[in-house]
Formats: sequence, C-alpha cells, structure tokens
Amino acid sequence: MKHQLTLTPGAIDEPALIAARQMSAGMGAAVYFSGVVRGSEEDQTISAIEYTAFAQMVERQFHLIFDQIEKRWPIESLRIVHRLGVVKVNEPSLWLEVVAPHRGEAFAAGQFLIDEMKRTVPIWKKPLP
Amino acid sequence: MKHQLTLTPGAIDEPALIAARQMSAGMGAAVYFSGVVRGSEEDQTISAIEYTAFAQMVERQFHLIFDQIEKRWPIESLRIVHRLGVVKVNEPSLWLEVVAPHRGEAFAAGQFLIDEMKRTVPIWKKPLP
Amino acid sequence: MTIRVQFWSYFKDLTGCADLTEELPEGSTVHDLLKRLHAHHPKLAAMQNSTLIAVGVDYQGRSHVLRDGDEVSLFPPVQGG
Amino acid sequence: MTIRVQFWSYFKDLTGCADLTEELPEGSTVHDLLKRLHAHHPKLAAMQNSTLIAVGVDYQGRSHVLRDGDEVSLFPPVQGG
Repeated sequence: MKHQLTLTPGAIDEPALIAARQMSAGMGAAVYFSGVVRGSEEDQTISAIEYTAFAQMVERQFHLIFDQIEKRWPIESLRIVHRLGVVKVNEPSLWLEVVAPHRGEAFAAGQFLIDEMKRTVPIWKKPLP
Repeated sequence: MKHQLTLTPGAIDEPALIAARQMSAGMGAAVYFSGVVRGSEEDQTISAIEYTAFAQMVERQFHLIFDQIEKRWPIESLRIVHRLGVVKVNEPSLWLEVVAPHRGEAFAAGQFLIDEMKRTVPIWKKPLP
Repeated sequence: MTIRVQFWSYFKDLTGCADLTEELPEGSTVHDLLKRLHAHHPKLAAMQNSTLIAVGVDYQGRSHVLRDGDEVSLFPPVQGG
Repeated sequence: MTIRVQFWSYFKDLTGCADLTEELPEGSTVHDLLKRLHAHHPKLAAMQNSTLIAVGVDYQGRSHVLRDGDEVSLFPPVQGG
C-alpha cells in the first residue's frame, strides 16, 4: 500500500491534490474527506483553530494506523494532509484520500483512519476567538 | 438541503467541482466519492463502459433518495454528477459530494446515496472490449 | 385504452424493439400488460423474475391498475455508478 | 539515570514548563516518574486520569520500565482533524 503523509503550515490545495491522483486500472473507488474548521466550538464563536503537534510521534502513530489498514483492506494508496498552526474558519485542516478496488473498503478504511487518528495521533487544537 | 444533480456526456472535472464547493460556517465535513471505470469486468479486460439512462426517471429516483437523506441526516448540500455515454477505463463515471456538520453523517449519507442509487436509479452499463 | 411501452438496456435487444403500443381493456393491470407482452416476446418472459417496471417515472408492482395514456417502462436491474 | 520529560498542549500551561530533566534510580517505571512529577506539579496530578504517556514515539503504560536517556512525553487527549 502506497502512503503519503504531509504535515504542513500552508493551506491545503484540494484541487491540486485531486489532480495529482494516481490510480491503477484495477481501482474503482476514491474516497475523500475534508475536515473543515467550523465557526463555533462548544457554543463559542471562533475565528480559527491553532493546531500543534508532536511531529515525530505523529509520523509514528500514523504509520501504525497505515499498517493496520494494510492488513484489513486491499487499499492501493492513502494520502493524508494535516495542517499545523492557525487554520481559519471554513478552511480545511485535514484532507484524506483512499484509493481502492471498491467503494466498501475505501469508505471503511477512510473512516477507520480518521477514528484512529482522533484516538492516537498527538495533534491538539486550541480555538482562537 | 441544497442538491445538484448533473447527468453529462462530458468528462467530470473533479478539481473544478472541488473549487466550486460552498460550505457555511457551521459545516465541518465534506465527503467525496469518485467512482472510476476499472480495466476489467467479470474477469474480461475492457476499454470502457457505455452508460445509458432513462433520464426523467433518473431525476425522479434521485430526488426520492434526496428526500430520504434530508429526513435522516442534517446534510447542508449534496452534489452528484453521473456520466452517460462511453467512459474510458480510469475515468470517473460518478462523482459525489456531501457537506455536513460532522463526518459521521457525511459518510453515512454518501454511502446511503450510492447504495440506493445502485438499487433504484435507472442507469445501465455495457462493458466495451 | 392505449398504453405505450418502452424497453431499456438489453431488454431492447431481447425484444428487438425500443417501444411499442398496446391496446388493453379498461381496468387492466401491469400483470395483464406483461401477459400480453410475454406472448409476443418469449425472451422477455424468461426474464420476468428480474424485470423492473415503472409507470411514468415511478416503480409499480404487477397489481397496479393502468390508465389510458400511461407510459410503462420495462428494464433489467439497474447498474449506475 | 537521566530522563528527559516533555509536556505538550495545555500541559505546558499546567506545569509552566515545556521540558525538564529528572534523575531517577535504575529500574524506575513511568509510575515512579509520575509520582515525582506530581509532587512538583499538583495541577498535573489533578489530570492524571486523562494523561497520555509516550516513551519516545510510542505509547506506554504506568508499569513500563524506563531506561537511561529515555524521553517521556505527557499530554492530554489528542484532538486531530
């Protein structure tokens, strides 16, 4: 399974990421998720979220998740981009692509990746007023 | 719930569709699905799939699905594009966007839409050698 | 009454026909129409367990009562995506 | 032996510290280190049920035996996405 992990302070350019998709002839499904900063956090209006990370451990923990995904589903490739630093409301902080033969495994692996990330990957957020 | 349905003989321009995304400040999740023509169908190598549709009924059946989704999940908007005519291997025949407050409902509604489409929407495919 | 029938996908090949018109007595059902069609198109009869039926743009069952001018569509299982 | 400790996210604010060094006897566990840290940082002690612990880049439990030079990270529940 190919995988690409990017932690970046820059904006996530979704159209460019989509345009760079690589998919072999056996693949029939690509699932994408964009996680976007909402305008409120626990009923408080916010302007942005600041993301901080323990970067080396982020890499390690994502790779442990990739290993689990590879064992469970026939995924051809995974790309994930997570922003660090200040991300304004309405901008994506997380972008994810899963390429697989069929939609079932692509949806399952994508949701598993996000669920596990939220449990184990050391990234934290701080809402900014 | 906003919704947009497009049946088109032209190629699906995913980067342009992504760039046209509209999302209010309360929305945190956008899920996308691209269904891509695979290079084989029932173990036969193919070069393309030809899609035909009963177009007025396609519209009606998709709208019945949209109504069900609106009742079940707090989706802000749905966009779906399905190609008709000849779609070559490795090109998307189906593209879908679901915008929602949280990822759970966005993933659920996206999968429901595809499952229901495959059950009720009168589109047929013919593999071309 | 006059019923217009359309065939979709490979049902056009099975019947050698894209659409046709049937004259049926008032009160006829989808089932009555199918009996008539199956008599002329035995290959269609062989597919009856996987035939989907719409009247206009809505699915209907065999017991649905037809009305003059209805457009009935017959097709195999759908395969979008 | 010497253990380097790093605090992440709001644990830096709770302790007023980003990182520090502790000298511990050979054979000490994560639990022993936490006891030492909690004595100096009562606000950290109050968070002990929601404290995550890594040694290097892997999660470890309280009974994990530390080795000279280990880097231990303490942080609150993660919140990526």
